Amino acid sequence: MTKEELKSYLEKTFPGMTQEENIDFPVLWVEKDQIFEVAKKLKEDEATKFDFLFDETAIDWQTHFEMVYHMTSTTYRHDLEIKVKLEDRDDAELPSVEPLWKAAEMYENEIYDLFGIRFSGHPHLRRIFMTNEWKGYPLRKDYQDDDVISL
Amino acid sequence: MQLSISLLEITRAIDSWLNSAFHPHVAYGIELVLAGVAVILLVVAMAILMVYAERKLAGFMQMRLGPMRVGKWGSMQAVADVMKLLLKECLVPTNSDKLMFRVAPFVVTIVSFMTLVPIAFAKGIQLWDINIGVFYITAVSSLSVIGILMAGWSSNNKYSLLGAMRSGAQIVSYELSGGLALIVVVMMSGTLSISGIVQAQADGWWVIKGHIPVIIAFVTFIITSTAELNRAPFDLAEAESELTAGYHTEYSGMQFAMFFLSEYTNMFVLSMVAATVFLGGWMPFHLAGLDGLNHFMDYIPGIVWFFGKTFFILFLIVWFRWTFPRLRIDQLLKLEWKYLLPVSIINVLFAAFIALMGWYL
Amino acid sequence: METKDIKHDEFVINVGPQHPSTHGVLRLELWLDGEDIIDSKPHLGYIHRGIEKMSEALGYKQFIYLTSRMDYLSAHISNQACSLAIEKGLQIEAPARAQVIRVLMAELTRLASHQLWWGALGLDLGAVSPFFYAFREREMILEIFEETCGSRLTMNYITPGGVVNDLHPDFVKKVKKLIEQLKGNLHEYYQLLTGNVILQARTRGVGKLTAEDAVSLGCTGPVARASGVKCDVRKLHPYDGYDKVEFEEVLNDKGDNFARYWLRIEEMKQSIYIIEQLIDNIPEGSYREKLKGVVKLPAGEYYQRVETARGELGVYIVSDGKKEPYRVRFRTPNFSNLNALRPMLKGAKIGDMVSMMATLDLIIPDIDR
Amino acid sequence: MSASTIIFYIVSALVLVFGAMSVFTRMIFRAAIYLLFSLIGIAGIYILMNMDFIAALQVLIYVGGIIVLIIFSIFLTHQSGDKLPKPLFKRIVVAAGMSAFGLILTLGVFYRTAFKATTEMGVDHSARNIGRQMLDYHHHGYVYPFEIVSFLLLAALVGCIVIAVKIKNK
Repeated sequence: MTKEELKSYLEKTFPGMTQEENIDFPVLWVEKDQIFEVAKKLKEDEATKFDFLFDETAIDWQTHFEMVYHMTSTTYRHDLEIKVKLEDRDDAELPSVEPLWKAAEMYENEIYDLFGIRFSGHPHLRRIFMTNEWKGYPLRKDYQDDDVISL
Repeated sequence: MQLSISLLEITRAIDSWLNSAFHPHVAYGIELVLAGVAVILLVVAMAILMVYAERKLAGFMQMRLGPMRVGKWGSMQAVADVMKLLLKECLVPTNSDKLMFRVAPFVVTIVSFMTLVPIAFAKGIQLWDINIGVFYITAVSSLSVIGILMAGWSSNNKYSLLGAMRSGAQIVSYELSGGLALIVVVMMSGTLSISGIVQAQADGWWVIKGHIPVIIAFVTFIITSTAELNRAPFDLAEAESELTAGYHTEYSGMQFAMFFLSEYTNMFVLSMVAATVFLGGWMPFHLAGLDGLNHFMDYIPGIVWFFGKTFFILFLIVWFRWTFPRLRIDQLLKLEWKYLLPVSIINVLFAAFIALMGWYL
Repeated sequence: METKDIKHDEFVINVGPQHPSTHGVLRLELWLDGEDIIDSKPHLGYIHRGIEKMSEALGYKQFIYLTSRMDYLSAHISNQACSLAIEKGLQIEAPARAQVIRVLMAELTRLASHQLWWGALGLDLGAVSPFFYAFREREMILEIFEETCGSRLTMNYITPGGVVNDLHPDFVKKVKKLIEQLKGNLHEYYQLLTGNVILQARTRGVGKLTAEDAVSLGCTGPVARASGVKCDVRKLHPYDGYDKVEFEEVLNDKGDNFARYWLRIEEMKQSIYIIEQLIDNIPEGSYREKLKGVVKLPAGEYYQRVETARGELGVYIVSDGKKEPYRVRFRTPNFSNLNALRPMLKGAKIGDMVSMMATLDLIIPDIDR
Repeated sequence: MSASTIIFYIVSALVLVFGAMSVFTRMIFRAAIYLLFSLIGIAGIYILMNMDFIAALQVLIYVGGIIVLIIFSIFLTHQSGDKLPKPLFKRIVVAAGMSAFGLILTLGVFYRTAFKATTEMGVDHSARNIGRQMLDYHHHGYVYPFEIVSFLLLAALVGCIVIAVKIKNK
């Protein structure tokens, strides 16, 4: 599907969800509780078949988090970006998409490690880069490391 | 006691002088010590030479020069390495079984030196012409696995233990085919003694005279001895990319050097056995019926023949090491139990038939 | 997996962080039953430098240089990805000459990287000699890099707007000589390793990865292509004029170690083919678009995908209009290719672990970033 | 005293000392290693008796085979590094009593047997003769027991494989 077709299809399938477009991808804004259902639909729907989650990350906007999912389809070769807004910065939690895409296991571990966003339903959520005792989440904008000597 | 040290004239002279100067028992003891020292010196010299040769050969096979800095053409490199190893501290891991850890390198080294005893280096130069020479070597070399198991277990390191287990399984399995390969020649020569086997090749080496079965046995023996030596492509016990260094991961300094030395000694012994049993030992290259050639060949001394053949087989083993990738443990055992052993058993039957019919060249 | 009871006959060993076969500081925890691997768990972060965080403090022209340290064997391509993302934000395009130079450099990088991989694979499988044969041509490539870029490993040559400086006068001559030599030597590779019975026995049918798994695990690059997944970014989303050159996307459907091995050898041939097409046709002109001293990207987000030697590298830049990027994210190929290791390892032998890691061609700094 | 007698006493002492150590040590791996040295000593005694073939067999089968098997089975128990618990006093007493009884019995038999000194050559122990007798089915031949023993070993091997395969499939 081309970008335009995909946009109108998404509008039909998920009415009420905000759509945007950036320079690369069409963007679909999803509520955090719905993310698993939407992702499942997008992956299993014959018309979209987003079977390849090539990136998953988060952005710390200081007031809230933004989850970004980049996915593509190996059959149709169309790309999609899904965004989720997480209002509660201190206790951010959203459903894991690991059951759909195994790749998400590591991505979500990384996000958990560096942003402190928890994923419910993730089988082995752990800190992969930092040690288990590490205080704070380094990629948050307000992260302070006392040991760092500023040059 | 038939522990008769029958070296050539020089040794006879030493013998008579010692016997005239000392009490026979003391002279006997001195002779034993001298023989031991001579063997150890020979092996150490050969090991140093071989280490240098192997590194140069490896360099040649890999389009580089090899050692070049120490001495002319790097010739003192191996000596420098020995010095370094001698000066290094022997570390013993804290939670290891310290007694076993320290004893293991000695077990391995002593066993490998013991296997040198019945080797005939040239006509009459043999420490102990035991009447079961080949069998003796097979039996004693099976002991080296104990030292490896001791080393692997006592290091209290999981890599060492895995390496030791691998090595144990490997050596115990490959002994079978190696033994069967030797049996082929033993059957044809009708004797187990090393000197007897060499004498039986006076009119032609077994690998030529015994044609197909002996050639099969020779190839099997080279494969199995490479495997028993834990050398590539069968170096699973010390596979550096899998087990860091296998059973001698925790060893350092002289203790490590002893493992290293025993590996080289075993390499020499097995090459010498192969040279003796299949390639006629110190016997010159003779072909039945060609007197002119045979006469010419006799001018080259036996010791040159013997070491020439030994180094040829050593070169083969070095060549394998720098060419082949490593096998996996199940493939290694499969090779032995599913291919080499059946082939060897059939080959032994075949050879027995040929020996009975006397179909030699 | 997190808290795992060790059954009595299980044997836990720790591979790494310092281990010859991990090619870096990766730590694998292995649960063994004799020689068979029951389960594994990777522990990362031993070389985590926080490149993403550091990039947030640096300007757009500066943070590129950090990316050379991610996949140090594809340094050019990582730089290229960032440059392209920034160019996308500035809505400019590199001059034609710069584009061709970039493609040439990227393909030379790919060749050098695959050569190192080939040599290291030999080492992992116990064959020492291939390493030296691989380094013979890799050395030539590195010398070419050194002449033009001034450095051998972290070149920092590709920059937003083009390349840092023009090609060395000897570049064309040397590349031609290299190509000539490589073509002959690929046959030597066959004689030395590919055709070897032991190598075939060690790799064929080992470490199978189905196409479905490869897609689900997020594998890209040669790993996914060896399972039959079309994923070459150079074909799917051409950049820097890859649509103007002819080459084939090599695919294999076996998905085992040998497929990955074979695929990389074939990719080397394709890279040679690409270089051959371009080396005589480097357009004249400027090699760099002049940019302002401090680059500011309009607020928004920019995603650029490129094909490194190991797979798809995605650079995701979020800008808030300031002179530093607000958030930079690198989707590195090795991070997701590492996912494939665990399902492959289940039930395999320790010896296979080494060959699997070798054919996955993991670069640990790229995983940790 | 001739040299061979001195050597004999040294080797016998080693055999006995290592035998005792293998019984008294509380580390199971060391016990196996001490047993190994004890068995090598016995091979040495065979050599002193000019029984080269038997000595080599002793080394090949007992030391290279049986001890390796014992060590392997110790490895598989996963307790090779632990010290065994101290035995109960009652057990020590009983074991000591049994050992003493055995020793007395052996010594009794030993001293009551009249060993005849002879200058006659003993049995021909060359490998050739051993082989010949092993395959001889006339007088004093051993082909019958040899075959029975090989059959027994084959049965044992098959049994081992059956047991091992069953455990693997469980």
